[in-house]
Amino acid sequence: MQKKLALLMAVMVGLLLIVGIYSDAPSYGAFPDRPLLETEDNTLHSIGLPILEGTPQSPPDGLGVPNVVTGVLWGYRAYDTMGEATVLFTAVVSVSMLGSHAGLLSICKIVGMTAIVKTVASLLTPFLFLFGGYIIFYGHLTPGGGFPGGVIIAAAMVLLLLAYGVRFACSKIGFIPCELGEEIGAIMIVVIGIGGFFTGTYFLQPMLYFGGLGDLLSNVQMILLNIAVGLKVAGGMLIIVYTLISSFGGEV
Amino acid sequence: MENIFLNILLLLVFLFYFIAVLVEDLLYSIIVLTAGSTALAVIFYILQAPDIALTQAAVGTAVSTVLLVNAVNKTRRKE
Amino acid sequence: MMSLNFPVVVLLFTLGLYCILGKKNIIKIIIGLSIMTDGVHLLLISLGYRSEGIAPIVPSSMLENFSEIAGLAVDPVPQALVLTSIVINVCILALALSLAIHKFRQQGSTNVQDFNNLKN
Amino acid sequence: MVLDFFHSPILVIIIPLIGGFITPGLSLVASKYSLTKYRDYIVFGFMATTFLLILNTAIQGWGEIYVYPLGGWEPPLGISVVLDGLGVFISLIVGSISLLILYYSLDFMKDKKRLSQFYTLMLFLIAGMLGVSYTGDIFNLYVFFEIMSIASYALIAFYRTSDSIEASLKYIIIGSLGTGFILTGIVILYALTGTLNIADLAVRMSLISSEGFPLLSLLALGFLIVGFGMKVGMIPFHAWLPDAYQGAPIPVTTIMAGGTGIIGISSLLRIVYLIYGNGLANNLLLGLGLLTMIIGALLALRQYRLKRLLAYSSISQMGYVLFGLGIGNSLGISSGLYHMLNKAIFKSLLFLLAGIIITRLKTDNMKELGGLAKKMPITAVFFAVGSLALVGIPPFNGFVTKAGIFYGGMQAGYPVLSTIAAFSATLTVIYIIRAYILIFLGEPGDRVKNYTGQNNYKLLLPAFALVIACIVFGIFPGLGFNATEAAQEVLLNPELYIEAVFP
Repeated sequence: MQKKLALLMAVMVGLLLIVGIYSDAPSYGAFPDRPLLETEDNTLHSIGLPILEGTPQSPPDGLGVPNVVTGVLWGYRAYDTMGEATVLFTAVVSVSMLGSHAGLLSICKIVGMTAIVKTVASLLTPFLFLFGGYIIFYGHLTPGGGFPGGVIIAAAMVLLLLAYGVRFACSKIGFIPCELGEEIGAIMIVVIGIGGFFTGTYFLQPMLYFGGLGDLLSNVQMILLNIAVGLKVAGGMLIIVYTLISSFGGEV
Repeated sequence: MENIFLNILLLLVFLFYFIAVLVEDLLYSIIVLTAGSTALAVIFYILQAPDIALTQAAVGTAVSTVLLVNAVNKTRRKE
Repeated sequence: MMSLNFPVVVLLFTLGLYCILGKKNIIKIIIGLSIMTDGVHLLLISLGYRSEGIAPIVPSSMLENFSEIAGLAVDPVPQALVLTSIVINVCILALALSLAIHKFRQQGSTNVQDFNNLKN
Repeated sequence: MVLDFFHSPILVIIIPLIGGFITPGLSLVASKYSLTKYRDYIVFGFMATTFLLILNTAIQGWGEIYVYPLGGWEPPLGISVVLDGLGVFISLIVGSISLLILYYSLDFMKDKKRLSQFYTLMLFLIAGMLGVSYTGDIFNLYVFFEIMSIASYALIAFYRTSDSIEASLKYIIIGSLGTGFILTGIVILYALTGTLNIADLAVRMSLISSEGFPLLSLLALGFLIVGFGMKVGMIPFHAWLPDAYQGAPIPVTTIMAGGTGIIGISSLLRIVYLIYGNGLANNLLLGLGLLTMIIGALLALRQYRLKRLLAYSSISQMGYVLFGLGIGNSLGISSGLYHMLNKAIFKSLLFLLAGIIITRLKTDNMKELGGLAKKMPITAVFFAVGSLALVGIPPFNGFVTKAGIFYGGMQAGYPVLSTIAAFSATLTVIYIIRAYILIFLGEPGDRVKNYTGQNNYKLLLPAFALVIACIVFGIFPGLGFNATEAAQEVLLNPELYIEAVFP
């Protein structure tokens, strides 16, 4: 009964959505145009268009970075990204509140996998670390940035954890370095933001720009912000994974 | 050509997610979900969003899967 | 050939919604939440797509005349939004799962219909 | 002392965030040298600074609309913090309630474990609420809403008992569904207009809707109303709210009753009135408000747990706010906004007193209580003030706004609905008098007979401040109406907001 009702409701919402999308939304692949906004004296487009034009220009007109998505993340919508980092911080604090990690690690069983898996994991992990670092440092030039880089580093540790068990992973990078990385990352973002008060006019104003579109050190602020969020995400994700695996009397 | 590939991937994502909802064994459900997540990452790449593809691949295949499998390990496997 | 983006988006959204409303297993419900938001993410990315577009990154061959990118690339804003949203969803997933494990250890059940201690 | 106004809107949000970021590290150091008491004082200091900054912002920016573009990006491109009358009004309510609650929890929570996480999450909750009330960007609103929600999901589970975990689990499922709906609404709005700034959305939506609203925009409105409705506990989606209020620690319950619900309604209000204009969703809000107030009151009638009763009463009062805002004329809107303030005051008062009763007697089942008036006279008097304000007896603050909502409804031509609303006020009288008799009068139960204890004046001080507020806002209703004037003006004339953002 409940299932049928749920199905009915879901299908009704879906039908409304599909009818709405096909009648009013811009058609697939027609990015800058918004059909409903086009009248004789109006040529309003998506705000993506001026952002695309602006981002590669050097400050103060733009950000001087080739990767426009990173430009949006750390330039136009940096405040959102700070909020996102706070969401992660909140989640980490919540998860570690629910499962107390400290004493429980010792009772975890050491369960590893076979030798093949262990070898492959230990060979793969350094490369994954390197890849994560590359993605963080080159986040403003090539696809990537602090967030994917941080998750990849965390994933490398997770690989190690799956192969060798949680105690081995914790002996390599434990809780304290993770917490430190998280705190330092979070505070770094806010400090760089407040730096905008002094070098520019507003919070999170771009500063530390050394010219040359496409150079690694052209926009140092963005590298710093990427490093900060990379540290934060790697630390935060690892704390979440460690806590969830090691508390509640677990084994992996 | 690319369009056909995209459409096949889209249907595949739906199929995987549909199976993930339908299957009673949660562990199978999570594995199928991961497969769908990976296909979604490829779709993001085809739709010219490499940043999202990277993130979706890292999050969808590594972190969420580990968290979900861990949760199933500590609760009940059957629905 | 017709592109199936929007139908699949709606199908994913419906599937996720059905899973949240109709299923009784708490982990299935959490999976449903992630399916629903995946549908929304796909919708956002599809909205920003431009036919024959390139990724919103100035390629090294275009560094001199970068202003051309505006005529070629797909919309960068939805990509930034999706990135933010993915993080938020992982956070919710982790928190919800840890609550579910906790509840299982206290009550030995993953069925939401058994979670009714809080009545008067 | 008046600080430089220029940066203070952003500092209001940054300072609790910084506080939250450093609290875990701070408490690590503090617990090493067993100085945890000072950690609590530092957290309270962060909150006090935030409150002073809110006051500073409110005093200097009163009646104006101030735009602070973050990172120096002009409004449609970047995110901007926009301080309008509504934001200032809401932030004043939230700020003062949070200050009182943090003061209360300094003493209330002092023996508990995991306090470092409690204070961290509390600061994030406050930062999220302030961020939502100040933002001028719709996606940023979503992000800060999520900060607030995740912090509250975790805080509800703070005691880690079976009840509180269950409450938190229910809330996280319904709340995430709600925020998913909000996200969908925002995405659809972006699909239609290609922008995220609220003022820009208003401009573009008025262009789109020149020949009637298209289906998709109405769908977005539906998603947003359902999403925010799930978060504030409107009646069809209220299932989580009593459980959450019952399972949470008292400071968290209070901050949710006095803060997060208000934030949910004000965000909905901002979206409906600024983007869609006055008139489109009014009947819907009116209907939902009426339903919420009556069913909430009816459900409150059959409760025996004090926290649960107050939770249902909270739902019912939310219904009055929605009803007043749905009326759509200036009296209705300003009474509705003013009722938000009043609800925050008397609901916080009642919850704080419930907290005192529960910690002393270790129960909130009203059948086991009774005759408490002799043992705890001050609490009894304060509770009486809170109940009278809740019912709306003239010298206290609930009367003016309920009357305002009633007359506003009459003016706008809804006599039948207003009469029904007035009838539901009598239900309020019944359930609160029943609760008062069960707790404070009548035969004392075993627990009460054996109870010997001293008043803790540190816990009663915030309640006393709220009692004073009840009386002051009751005797001088003009104060509240002055405070809501700027907010009401912005809601009824979106042009003011748009002109301020795009000069």
